[in-house]
Amino acid sequence: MFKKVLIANRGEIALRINRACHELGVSTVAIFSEADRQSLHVRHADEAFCVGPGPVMRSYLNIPNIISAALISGCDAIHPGYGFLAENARFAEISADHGLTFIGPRPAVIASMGDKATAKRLMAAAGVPTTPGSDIVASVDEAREVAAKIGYPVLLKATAGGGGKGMREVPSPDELATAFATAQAEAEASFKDGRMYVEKLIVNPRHIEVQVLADEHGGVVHLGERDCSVQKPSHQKLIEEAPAPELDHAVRDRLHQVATTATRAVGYTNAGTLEFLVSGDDVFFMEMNTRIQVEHPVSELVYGVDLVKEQIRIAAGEPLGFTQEDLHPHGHAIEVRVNAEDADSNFAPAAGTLSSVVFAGGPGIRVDTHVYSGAMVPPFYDSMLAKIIAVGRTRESAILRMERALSETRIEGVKTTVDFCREVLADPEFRRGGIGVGWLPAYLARRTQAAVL
Amino acid sequence: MFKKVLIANRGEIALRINRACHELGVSTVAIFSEADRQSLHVRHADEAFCVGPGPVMRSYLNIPNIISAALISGCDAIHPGYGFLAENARFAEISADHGLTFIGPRPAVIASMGDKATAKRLMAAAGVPTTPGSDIVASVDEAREVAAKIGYPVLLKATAGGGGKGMREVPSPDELATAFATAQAEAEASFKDGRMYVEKLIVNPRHIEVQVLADEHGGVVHLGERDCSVQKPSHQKLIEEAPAPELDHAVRDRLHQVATTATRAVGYTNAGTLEFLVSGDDVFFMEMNTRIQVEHPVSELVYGVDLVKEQIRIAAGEPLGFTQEDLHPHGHAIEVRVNAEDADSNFAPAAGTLSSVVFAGGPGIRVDTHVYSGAMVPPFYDSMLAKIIAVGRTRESAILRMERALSETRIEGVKTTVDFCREVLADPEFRRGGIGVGWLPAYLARRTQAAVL
Amino acid sequence: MTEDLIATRARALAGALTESGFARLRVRDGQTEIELRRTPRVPAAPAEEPARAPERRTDLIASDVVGVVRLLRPPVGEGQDLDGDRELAYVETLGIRNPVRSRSGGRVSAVLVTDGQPVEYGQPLFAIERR
Amino acid sequence: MTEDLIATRARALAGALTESGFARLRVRDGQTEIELRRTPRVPAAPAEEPARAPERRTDLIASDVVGVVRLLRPPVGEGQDLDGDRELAYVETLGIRNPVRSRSGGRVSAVLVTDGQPVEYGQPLFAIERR
Repeated sequence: MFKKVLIANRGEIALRINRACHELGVSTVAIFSEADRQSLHVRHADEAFCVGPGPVMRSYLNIPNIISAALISGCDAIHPGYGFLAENARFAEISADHGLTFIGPRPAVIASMGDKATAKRLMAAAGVPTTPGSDIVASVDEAREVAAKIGYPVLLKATAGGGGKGMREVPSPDELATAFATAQAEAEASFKDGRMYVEKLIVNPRHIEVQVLADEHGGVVHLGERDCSVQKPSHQKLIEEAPAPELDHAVRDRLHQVATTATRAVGYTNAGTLEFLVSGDDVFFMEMNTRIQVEHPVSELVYGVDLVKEQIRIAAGEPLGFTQEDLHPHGHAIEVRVNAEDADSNFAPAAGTLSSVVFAGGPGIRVDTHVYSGAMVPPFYDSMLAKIIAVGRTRESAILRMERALSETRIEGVKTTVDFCREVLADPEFRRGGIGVGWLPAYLARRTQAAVL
Repeated sequence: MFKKVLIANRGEIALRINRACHELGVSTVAIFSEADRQSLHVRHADEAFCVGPGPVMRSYLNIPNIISAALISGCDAIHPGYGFLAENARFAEISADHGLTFIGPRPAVIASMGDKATAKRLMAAAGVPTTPGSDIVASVDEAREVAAKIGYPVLLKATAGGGGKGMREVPSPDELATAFATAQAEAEASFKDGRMYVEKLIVNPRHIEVQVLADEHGGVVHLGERDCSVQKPSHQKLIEEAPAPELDHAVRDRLHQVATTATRAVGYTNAGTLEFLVSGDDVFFMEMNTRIQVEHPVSELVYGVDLVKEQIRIAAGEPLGFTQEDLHPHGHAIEVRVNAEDADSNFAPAAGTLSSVVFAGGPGIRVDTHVYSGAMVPPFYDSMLAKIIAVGRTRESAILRMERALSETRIEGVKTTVDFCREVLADPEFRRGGIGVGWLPAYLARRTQAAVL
Repeated sequence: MTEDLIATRARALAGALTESGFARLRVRDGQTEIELRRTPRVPAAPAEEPARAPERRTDLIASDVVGVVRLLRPPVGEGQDLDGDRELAYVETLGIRNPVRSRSGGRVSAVLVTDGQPVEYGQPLFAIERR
Repeated sequence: MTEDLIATRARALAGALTESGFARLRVRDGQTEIELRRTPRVPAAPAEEPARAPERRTDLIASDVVGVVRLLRPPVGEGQDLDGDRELAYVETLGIRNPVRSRSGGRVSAVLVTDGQPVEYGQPLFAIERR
């Protein structure tokens, strides 16, 4: 096992990793920007280094300062968390070059999964169902041919894309040229890579993802699926749950089986997530995230496995302590993201001082947060303040528990998503379960209209 | 199910009951003293009534005001929590007389279990092993005869006693007369009942208790045992865990079997706890608590059952939703009581304003508390600020998790037991497990000596 | 000093000040000075007109039980003059009548409850202006 | 106002005050007045002698990388006079030497690090008293 791990992140996930390390008896080194000096992730780590000023380019993305901090403090491994450098193959390589174990998959795997067209080709080759479409198209004309073949509506995607950037929905041939030009320009600006591909647009699918763990000795297991279909118009997830409600058993089993097969096929190691679009009985591979995810706790609560500890054990070369047969899901878990955002104005992020913070507690409630009464919310970073996770024997009992927990949560000083999420949880359609990714945007549109009238 | 429940308590347990009610869709009415106006249990309830000034006799023990609040607000049931009126048979009767369901066993059962000599006689009759000794002794001479028969050391106990009051250890015949006189005087002063009985003193036993649930249709189950041997010299519990470590399987099974048999024999209903003294393979019934207990969460986490919800369902006449066969313990849970006390001066209680409160969170941690940054700790009540509960796959992982959680917990404004409990958790003897009730007092003595030298 | 240190201290001081009952509290050290002031509390004195407060001599007669208010027949009304300790109403708790008395004479400046209204402990029932 | 309301507001105000950089902030309403003052921060000025602070004209030269300090041979020492922008040391990060310069002239009033010492971003290395 490692002696000392540098946590190359901030906020709740830095704290989450710190907890896993301490419970494994591993010392920790935090990094922080000048804006995060007072943050809990700094307070709770064994050592901490300031690596730059508030803006991420100069601190949390400052590879030389981060690696230097790891070497100076005598770390033997780096945990990247999510976001920032988590899916940066070069950072993984540089870590290795300096004798630091990168807690994640091998750089080559990060790179191939990070390139969407390549990932899709590899997965298709492994027998994973993917959305009908093309590999890289050389020109708008080639894109037009492909679109005609698979039929409209289609989706134009930048192979380097992410977070909706470099992506365009094209309902009919007339819009193709403009869409292609703007998407490609966006991709070149954002990722310095304008290569585009075309795929069939699946209308209002469900976003269902499968959590996998793979050790370096051939051991591969899945920890079931998560339903992340409640997404903001920006495609950011807001509420996640496990298992996926109202999902046909055969589809569920296929997702699990496909995920483990694919994980083996691409020689994946450590924790990963395969994201799928599900439409009726059809399942299409979307992408594979080569890191721990924000919503990992819902799987932890249903399977009783500490995913971050497993990441660290796997990176340390240990074999998985369990097989698929040892894993049995119990109950239902749901997560709500408490963001410093104003749901009434397109989730505009807010910054400031949290004059008062009181979280819920009691049975079946887990809170992962880095904020406290008096904490500052800097303007430079992701607006998530906390994750509240509720577990119950059934989906209904988990939702009731979450409603109770949200009603107890009081955060003063900035607007948060707490009340909006209570509203969503109370919606009959959400309660029924099985909604698609188009549901929340439509809900918001209805809501705005209602407010206007 | 009930429409509205009055919660006749304060602090974390009032909040705990409020949570169970809301998760069952039942409205709640809080009561509070003038000293508790700002407490979370008031903020989170649907309605709240001030029932008196700070001192408990005039507020939380003020039966007319509490019943009146329940009637005025249209409640159909009362949950007494623990302490205060929880084991007051008369309060249970008065509630019934006013058409309010008392969430607990029948008044007659509360009364018979409340009288220790009676309880012991009933249990012995039901075949439960009890400490060798007498029923009520008429005089010091009769006490002397009994003591001679069972052999010294003996324990003198007031039948109405509790919390160590009216109790004396008698190592040899010479001390008997004085001990009898003082204990009896104490009992008369404290309980207006000087009746005494004698029993064999078990030296440094373990305190192990069994949680039971019994519905009103003959359904009885146990939820395993809890080890509560880490007790302050005042006999107050400080750290509890489930299951009991280093306990012989046969002894464990006997405890469970005896507990359910006894529960049936005395016609017990609702949630209850049978406390036993365990010495080697010997098991002796001590007393039965006819209420929910402070340490109930460790059983909840190991068995996945919400005990307070079950209390409410049972009182509403519902049958248990599960049998013994459906209940399977998973992992190990440990609870630490965070009290506003100074461990360095005999756990002297402290009051004041909590200038800053930051609790731990993350995987496997549950926090039950009514305090928050800026909350006042009134001088009138129990000094418990919070319960931190950690669950893990093994005892060791649960303890590591608890150590992590305590290291994250920061409470400023009053002294707390957090650091002292970290010290105890790190002790090799505690780590080994299976210590007796004499362990902590001896530990404290060694500690004070070390401090003096 | 960081803002949460300042606030933590201000909070502690505020507690101390309120408990002490003093009107003003100031702490200065190297980098920071914190000063808190409090004007004496006046029951029901509207914040806009604290000036008038000191002249007032109003007693609030509160309920010392939880129950239902029963006004007298005829009820004691606003503006009514009381010659000494008078019964004003009673609060019924579990069938027991708990009398509410004016304690001494004065003028009833406000009746704060209606007949049959549920009241909690310490809830003001009548305001009496003393002569 | 309850102490946690006061403290909550004092806390918010403290944040505002610190952010604003102003020295003094007072809020008064009906029952309460909250006043917060701040004397301008002076790097490394001991709290006992804030009076001396304003007269000082000291620049702190900080590291803008995370690395290991390498002093020059011979090292720049305390009391040494600098004629204009001079190299004072460098900080080594992953084998790269990042020079630390005095920016302009002055007197080295303090050397805050030793050779080979690890330093973080923004850590003061030298104090320079300007003429």
